[in-house]
Amino acid sequence: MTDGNVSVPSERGENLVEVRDLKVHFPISRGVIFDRVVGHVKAVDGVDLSIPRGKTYGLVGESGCGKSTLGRALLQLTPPTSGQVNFDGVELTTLPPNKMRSMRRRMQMIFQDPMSSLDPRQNVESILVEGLQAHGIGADRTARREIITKTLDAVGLPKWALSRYPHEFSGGQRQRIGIARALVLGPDLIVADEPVSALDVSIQAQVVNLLDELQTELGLTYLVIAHDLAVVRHISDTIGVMYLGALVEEAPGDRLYREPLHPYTRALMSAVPVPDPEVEDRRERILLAGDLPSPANPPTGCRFHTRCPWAQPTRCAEERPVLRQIGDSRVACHWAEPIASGELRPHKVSAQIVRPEDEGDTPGMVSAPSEPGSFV
Amino acid sequence: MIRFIVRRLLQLIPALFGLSILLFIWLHRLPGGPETAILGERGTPEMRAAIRHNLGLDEPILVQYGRFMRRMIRLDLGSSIATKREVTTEFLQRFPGTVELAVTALIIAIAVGIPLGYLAARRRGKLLDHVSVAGSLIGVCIPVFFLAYVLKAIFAENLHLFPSSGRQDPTIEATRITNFFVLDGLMTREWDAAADAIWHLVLPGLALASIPLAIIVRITRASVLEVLGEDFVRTAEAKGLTERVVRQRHVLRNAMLPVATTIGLLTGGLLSGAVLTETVFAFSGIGAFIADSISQRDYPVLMGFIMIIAVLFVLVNLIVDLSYSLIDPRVRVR
Amino acid sequence: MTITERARKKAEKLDRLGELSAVRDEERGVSLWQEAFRRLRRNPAAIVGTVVLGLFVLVAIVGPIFVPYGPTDTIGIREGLVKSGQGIIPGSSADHWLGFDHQGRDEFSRLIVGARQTLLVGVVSTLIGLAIGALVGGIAGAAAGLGGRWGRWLDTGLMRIVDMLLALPSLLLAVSIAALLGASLTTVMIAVGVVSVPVFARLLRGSMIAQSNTDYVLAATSLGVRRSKIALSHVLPNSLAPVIVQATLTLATAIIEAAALSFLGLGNPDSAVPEWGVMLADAQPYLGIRPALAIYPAVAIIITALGFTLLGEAMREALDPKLRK
Amino acid sequence: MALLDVEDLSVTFRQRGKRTVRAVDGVSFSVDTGEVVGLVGESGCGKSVTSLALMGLLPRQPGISVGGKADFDGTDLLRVDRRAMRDIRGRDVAMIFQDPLSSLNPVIPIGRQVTEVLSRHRGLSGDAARKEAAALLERVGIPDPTRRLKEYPHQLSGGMRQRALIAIAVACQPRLLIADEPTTALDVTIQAQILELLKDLVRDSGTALVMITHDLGVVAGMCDTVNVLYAGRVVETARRRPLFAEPRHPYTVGLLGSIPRLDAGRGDKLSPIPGSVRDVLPWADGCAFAPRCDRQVEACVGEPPQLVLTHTDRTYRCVNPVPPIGSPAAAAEPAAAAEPAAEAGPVTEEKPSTVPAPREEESA
Amino acid sequence: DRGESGASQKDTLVFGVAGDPKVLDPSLASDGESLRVARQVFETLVRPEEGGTKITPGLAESWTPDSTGTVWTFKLRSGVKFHDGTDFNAEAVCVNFNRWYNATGLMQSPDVTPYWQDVMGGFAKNERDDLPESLFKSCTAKDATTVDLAFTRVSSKVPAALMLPSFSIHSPKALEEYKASAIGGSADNVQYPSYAMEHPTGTGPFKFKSWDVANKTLTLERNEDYSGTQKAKLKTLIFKTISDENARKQALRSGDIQGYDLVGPADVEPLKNEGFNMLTRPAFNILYLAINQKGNPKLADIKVRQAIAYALNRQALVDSKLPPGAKVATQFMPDTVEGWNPTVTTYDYNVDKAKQLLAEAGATNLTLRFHYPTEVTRPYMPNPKDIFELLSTDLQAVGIKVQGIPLKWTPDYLNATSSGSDHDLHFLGWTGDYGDAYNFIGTMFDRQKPEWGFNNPALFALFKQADSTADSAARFELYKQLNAEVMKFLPGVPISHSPPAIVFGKDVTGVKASPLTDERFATAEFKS
Ligand SMILES: Nc1ncnc2c1ncn2[C@@H]1O[C@H](COP(=O)(O)OP(=O)(O)OP(=O)(O)O)[C@@H](O)[C@H]1O
Ligand SMILES: Nc1ncnc2c1ncn2[C@@H]1O[C@H](COP(=O)(O)OP(=O)(O)OP(=O)(O)O)[C@@H](O)[C@H]1O
Ligand SMILES: [Mg+2]
Ligand SMILES: [Mg+2]
Repeated sequence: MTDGNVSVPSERGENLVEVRDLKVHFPISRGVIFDRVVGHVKAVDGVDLSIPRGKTYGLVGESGCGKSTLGRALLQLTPPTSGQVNFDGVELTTLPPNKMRSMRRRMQMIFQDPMSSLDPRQNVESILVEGLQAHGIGADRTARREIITKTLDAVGLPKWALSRYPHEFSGGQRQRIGIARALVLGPDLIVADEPVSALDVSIQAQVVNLLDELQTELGLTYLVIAHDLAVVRHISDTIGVMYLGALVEEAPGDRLYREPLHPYTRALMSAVPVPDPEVEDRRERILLAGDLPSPANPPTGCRFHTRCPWAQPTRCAEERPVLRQIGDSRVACHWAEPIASGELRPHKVSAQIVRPEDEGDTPGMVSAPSEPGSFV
Repeated sequence: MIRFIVRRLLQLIPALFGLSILLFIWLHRLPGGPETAILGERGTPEMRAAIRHNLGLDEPILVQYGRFMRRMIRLDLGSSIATKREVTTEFLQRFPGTVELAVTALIIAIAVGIPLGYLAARRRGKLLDHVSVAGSLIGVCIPVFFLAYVLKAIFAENLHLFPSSGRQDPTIEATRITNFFVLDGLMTREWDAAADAIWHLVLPGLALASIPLAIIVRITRASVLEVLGEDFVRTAEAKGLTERVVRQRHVLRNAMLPVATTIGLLTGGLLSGAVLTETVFAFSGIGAFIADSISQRDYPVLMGFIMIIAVLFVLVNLIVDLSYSLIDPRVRVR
Repeated sequence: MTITERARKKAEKLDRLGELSAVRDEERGVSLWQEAFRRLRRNPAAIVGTVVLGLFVLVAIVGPIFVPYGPTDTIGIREGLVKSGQGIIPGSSADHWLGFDHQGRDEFSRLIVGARQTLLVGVVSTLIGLAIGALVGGIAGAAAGLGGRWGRWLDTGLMRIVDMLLALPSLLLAVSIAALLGASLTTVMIAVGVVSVPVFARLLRGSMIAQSNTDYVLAATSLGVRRSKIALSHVLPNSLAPVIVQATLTLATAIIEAAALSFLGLGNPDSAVPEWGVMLADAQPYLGIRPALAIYPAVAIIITALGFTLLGEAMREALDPKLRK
Repeated sequence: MALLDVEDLSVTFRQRGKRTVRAVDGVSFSVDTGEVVGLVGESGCGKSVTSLALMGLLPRQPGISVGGKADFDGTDLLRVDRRAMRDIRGRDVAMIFQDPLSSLNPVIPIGRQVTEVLSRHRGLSGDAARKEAAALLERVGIPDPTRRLKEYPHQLSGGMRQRALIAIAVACQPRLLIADEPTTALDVTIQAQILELLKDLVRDSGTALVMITHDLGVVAGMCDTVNVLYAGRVVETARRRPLFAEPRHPYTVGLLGSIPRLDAGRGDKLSPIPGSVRDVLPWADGCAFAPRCDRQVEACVGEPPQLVLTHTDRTYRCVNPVPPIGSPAAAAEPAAAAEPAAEAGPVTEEKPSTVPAPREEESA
Repeated sequence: DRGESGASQKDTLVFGVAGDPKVLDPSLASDGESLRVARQVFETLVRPEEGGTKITPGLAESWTPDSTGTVWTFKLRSGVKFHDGTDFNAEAVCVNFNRWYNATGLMQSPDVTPYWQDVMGGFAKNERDDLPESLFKSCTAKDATTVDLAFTRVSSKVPAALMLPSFSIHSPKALEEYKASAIGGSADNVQYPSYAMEHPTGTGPFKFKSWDVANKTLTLERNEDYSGTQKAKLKTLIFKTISDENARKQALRSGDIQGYDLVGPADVEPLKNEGFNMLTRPAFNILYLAINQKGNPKLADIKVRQAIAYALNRQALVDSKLPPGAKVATQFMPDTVEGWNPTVTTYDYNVDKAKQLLAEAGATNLTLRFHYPTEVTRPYMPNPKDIFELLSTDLQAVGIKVQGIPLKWTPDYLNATSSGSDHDLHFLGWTGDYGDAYNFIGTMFDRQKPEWGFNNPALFALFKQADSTADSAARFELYKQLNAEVMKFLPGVPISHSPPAIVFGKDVTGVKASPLTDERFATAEFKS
């Protein structure tokens, strides 16, 4: 265990969720006759985090750094390769499937794309009833109806929405349906994977406010995943910054903004545009070179050293830094203190070319055209 | 690439093994046997029993299969019960006809279908579009054997433009090398033989092409329409490229991928179509021969031919898959 | 413009705004199927196809009641009018609108009665193909999409078998099925149906695998819904659209394929119930003396197949998710 | 005289069985040489259609009609014939699109896609073209450019693809560059790189840039002049600083209030605009924003609001604008707003968030 | 325009046939197409008269039996040469007969030497238990032109059966050279020797030239050294396989071929009217409805069988479905064969009588399984399905329920009708091989057969007696008696004799249609 392990887990501790050394590796397999595993996409590669009850943990990072995979692994939707996930004192990774299924009532998920996460052939009522039925909540139709109506109210949808289908709603309303689906089971934890990034600016704000209100009213615990630092900053108590499958920094929101310790966090902060010309004009940008390396073939040592303007000839390329506690923050950088003090100055980094992993279609996926033609 | 080919070929072995077992059981479960076909009306039960015994058909099926397998491993497919010729000989004599016919049909379908589909897409909603879509719909719905009869009635019987039967005028003395008549004619410089063989291909080719043509027209049209709406076409337009360049370099090539898939899948159907087309045009090929072999329970021919066809089918699809990677660099064969 | 007029106009516009934001409480939601149906109703091809098929089904259902002569009544031979062996088959007359067939039966009556059988062949064989194909494809798709390692094995096994079916030329498959079962109507339906199994199986499987990777399946999993229920109530219904389209198109093909089997002599030989494919095949020897005997059923087949195809294509368009908002 | 003068541009989509959509409904703005002009607005407000109309890239279909005028250095881009437009496109006016992956032809190497512009407009071919292409890639910051020329789009990462797309656009040193949400598909760190690159290009070459985005943050860092669009019309135009400092149109105010800011604290409430962009009133019937507007008065409905030009070089389209900060009206504002709202009667009683069913899908 | 071939080509005839020949050695053949080729390339000792069935000289000028009727002396034509230049003589005849007689191994398989086994029964050394003693005993070459064939007993088959092309005389040299008797391969992998596939060598007016399987054509050319009465007029004769009946017709019309066999009855009149040279063969066949007395016990009742016979409107069937010239059959053989009896019991169409007989037999509620073939046309039944439909309509009219069972000709139909007992009714026919009544009625009724399911020892004995009567006049009388007996016993209902047609191009003459399909293309020529 690293020295980042600060909070002592207790039976009904203050932390609702404890994640220890979680890894999710997706095998890459190919072979001549039988597929052999030739490598792994290390989507999540050793993450520790704890989420206190009633608080919001925000997770940010570039696309492909493993945020969604972490969220899903936490909910056991993707089986973790190793590590532990402790939810309210119950170890989830070893829970038998049946128990896990009933456990799901207490932890729910909100998805990025409100359209694709709703079954287009279900009307809102059956979308909401499905979870209730799965867990046997509500004695009969009327009882369930009541629960549903209350939830609809909570997310600000009218009652007539019940008989409607997802495609009849606007994006914001759809996202409200998604939230209602999560809420209807009365969960303790909600994992929101990019809950607003598919929405228009004005709608985004409505949903952010809604999430905020619901937390206050229902005492929910959130894990909010987003690539938009500003959104995360707005709703999170603690923010974790991910890079290539691992946390590089974790700190309370204000502190992270005021005193980013990890070079990547700094770069990220400086890249987020602020809708204020005054701020924009004054800002000093730390531009990162190149793109995120492939998680199938991550750099050795510190994963960030290939793009880091503060990278040093020693340690960075060989030794993988662990999360260390510095003040309120936990940071995974060998040189965090000298960088913070200004002792180390950034230097120029040249971009390296990065290959996107497996975007091509394989011929096996070419689907048969469903053409008629009897040939006779 | 080579790995991919090797992998696909190796995968073929268990598949063929499975296919041979299924096929063997299936064929031998068909009621009756070759002896009835051989003897016709004149057969007596004793004579039938004698033939069955001679052919080893009275042995347990496992023993028979074992014998078949032992021969297979030596790549010997045995000989036809009906014609008493080696199965491979039969295949080499009849398959070229089917290939010539299928290739002709494909050439007609591609040469007419792709431009027509493309034009229909460009003129979407105009007369040409409607005509070609309606034509292709009818093309799919018309029974081939009926179409064949009509074609012959018009072009052979009345106009005497094309011959109505066979692969080549038998009065032409042609040398046979590969049994691909056109190819043979070209190889031996017997131009009249080659020309006559092509002449004989026109009507059956047209009949067999009707469905692939219809399908290709529609796939091309749909695919071109889709590509026309793609972002990169807009980019190409934004570069101010001439219309010809946009069309050839950007639209057509991208639209070809689904068309290539379709062409690969059409090969299986062409074989089916060939059964009827060959019968109606008295065209020597494997289609009608296999159909006859089924009714004659010519087990060695059926086993051999279908196994060879299965291998060829896989090979054709392998080639199609490889051709994707030529058309589309995103497709990595592995 | 007078002031009152302006005021009235303004009031109208205000009403409009009110209308815009009014709650239409009483209305029920429109499901995707209803949406597709609406789109379908506006498509001229669909209308033509439906009218053709409507007529066809109508004739199939009530036609046999109204035909002037029994479909197996060999009047022409009884009355000595038909001598097909000597090349004499009279054409249309006042009593027999389309003349006689080669067995001296009233061609018009047979054509009408034949519609029912043709419909039956088309529908039953498509249903056979659909049922088996959907079962195989559905199991494979569910196994591959949701079943984990075991599921992948099951899927691979099933699909290898389907691939083998696909490698055999369909007509030869049909011929050998007919050889196993003997020539009969059932044979034709089974043979034609089995031939379309691989298409349905692959289509449904592909579509189910695609659906299995969607977020709403993940959402259902995270709700704690059982996998079997997810497969049945989410994945399957959402994968059906292409299968339904294919089924409509297969109906057309099935009718043509049945005719081809008849042509090869494997069709339903029982002429007590006339069928267009069989009629077309039976007319072959008489093409020289009365081509109309082939043309009537051929045209009937073409029109019907066209009707199914038009409807199928229109449905494909209507159900296309790309066109959905 | 500005480089580009768009006047009263309108684009109408008429489709059988669907309601006629006026996607762009009288947009006017102008771009000076070397200026960066932003077009901001939410999804569906007509930003892309505007840019496509200017480029002459709207699909050639019956039912799509374009009106108005777009004067580019003396030629009206909307009236010029197709062949002449092909000469202008890529040479004088170039465009960058949102999704770099789908905007590059997947089956043609990057190099070819760059050289084909060079040969079309600059007559370069063969080695000369390849050299120039490599130089262009170098210029947009693609490492090892000669090797990249042979690669296909899918072999590059998202950022590199967008750079390649920019290289294609600037290949002929166009006088006007239209960038339609060039960074929306990219990560923030990459976005920062690309924006920096665009700024450099504009600065170095004096190219005018029309920057289309929905991100006010991007606008704040880049643009000289900003046009805020709503439902196909420009609702407010101003220089960058005044706009952010003193937004006048309620929509602009709402937008700014909706954006979570990195420099704000945890839990600061956002003040979103209620409803969604689908709740629009046709411009002909009044102010399209009225159904969502909290400053709605009776005058909003009936006549479409006129553009108001203030002496501070700002225009807005509102009958009841937000008063400038520190103005006397600002103090009296709550009352002023409340009073007409009461008169508006039924309009304000409806909660706009309850507006049902999409309108676009209804048949005419 | 390929419709009219140029003047130089007028000596080439392309003739359309329905199937590929199977083998070129007629000893091994039983299919019509192989035999058609053999008839042009080979000659037999005796042969049918042109256009008829009577025995006329072939390679033998005369033939006489000895007093026992078991040894026949053949006087051979002299100066005859085989295609390979060797001489035809008595020695060659004996080589041929001994080749057949001494066959071993696979040569004894019933599918390899079908006609030998049909006519002669067995071999020198029978390798199968079910083979009877051989009828043939020995061959002695007395001198170059005289040969004695000895038989083990008197038989109606001698010498008529020697007309069969299967008894064609081959060149001994070629037989030796191309290993004609070496049928190779293993049990399930029979392969014919090259003689049978590529080198048939006879004495006929045409020589074999080539067999192009890939083009489905077989080419013969004129034997310039032919020693017979008349050299072939055609230089080249090509048989082209076109299996589909319509396709053959269209090929003739479009000029691809100048004649074809197996003309559909419906096409006879139209083609004739178009000016094609339509030849009608005398009907030398019989189509009959077989009644299986084992199938349904009621069918063992003669009254039921008579009722069935009365129920059938055979005249209507012949009128409407068969080509012009077809006749209703009164017995199981055509009237052109000696032994035909004009006074047999006849059963004319009579519905009332049929109903009455059924009532008498207590079989008013009879359901019969009626098998009929599909996918076949035979000279005696051009359209079996149509025939079935008419027959079953007739039967239903008298109250017999019919359960139609369609079966594919091979293997299902032949299997079902000739071995099992699942069938009650079926129809089948026979085309005579040579002009002897025994070849018709004897093949059908001379022993117990599953096809009929009856056992009538008296009848069988009478057949035996007829077969072994050496005196032909006496034999013919016995045949007449047999016909009368059979029609009284009524094992089945003879239906019709149907004249098959063969058609030639408008300008082709010289061919005479033969009831035995023994058309001689040597006499064919294009009229200018
Ligand atoms: N099922 C899977 N099989 C193989 N690789 C996967 C799978 N799911 C995700 N990955 C890979 O894991 C890596 C992390 O993916 P993930 O979706 O967690 O990233 P993310 O941070 O959520 O990105 P985004 O912001 O784009 O949603 C990516 O490289 C992705 O390609
Ligand atoms: N081809 C078309 N047919 C019909 N309507 C169209 C078409 N293209 C665009 N529209 C309509 O025009 C309006 C404006 O679209 P546009 O693409 O310009 O929006 P945008 O501002 O670029 O939004 P986004 O931020 O989503 O890109 C939309 O309401 C859209 O529905
Ligand atoms: Mg994600
Ligand atoms: Mg846009």
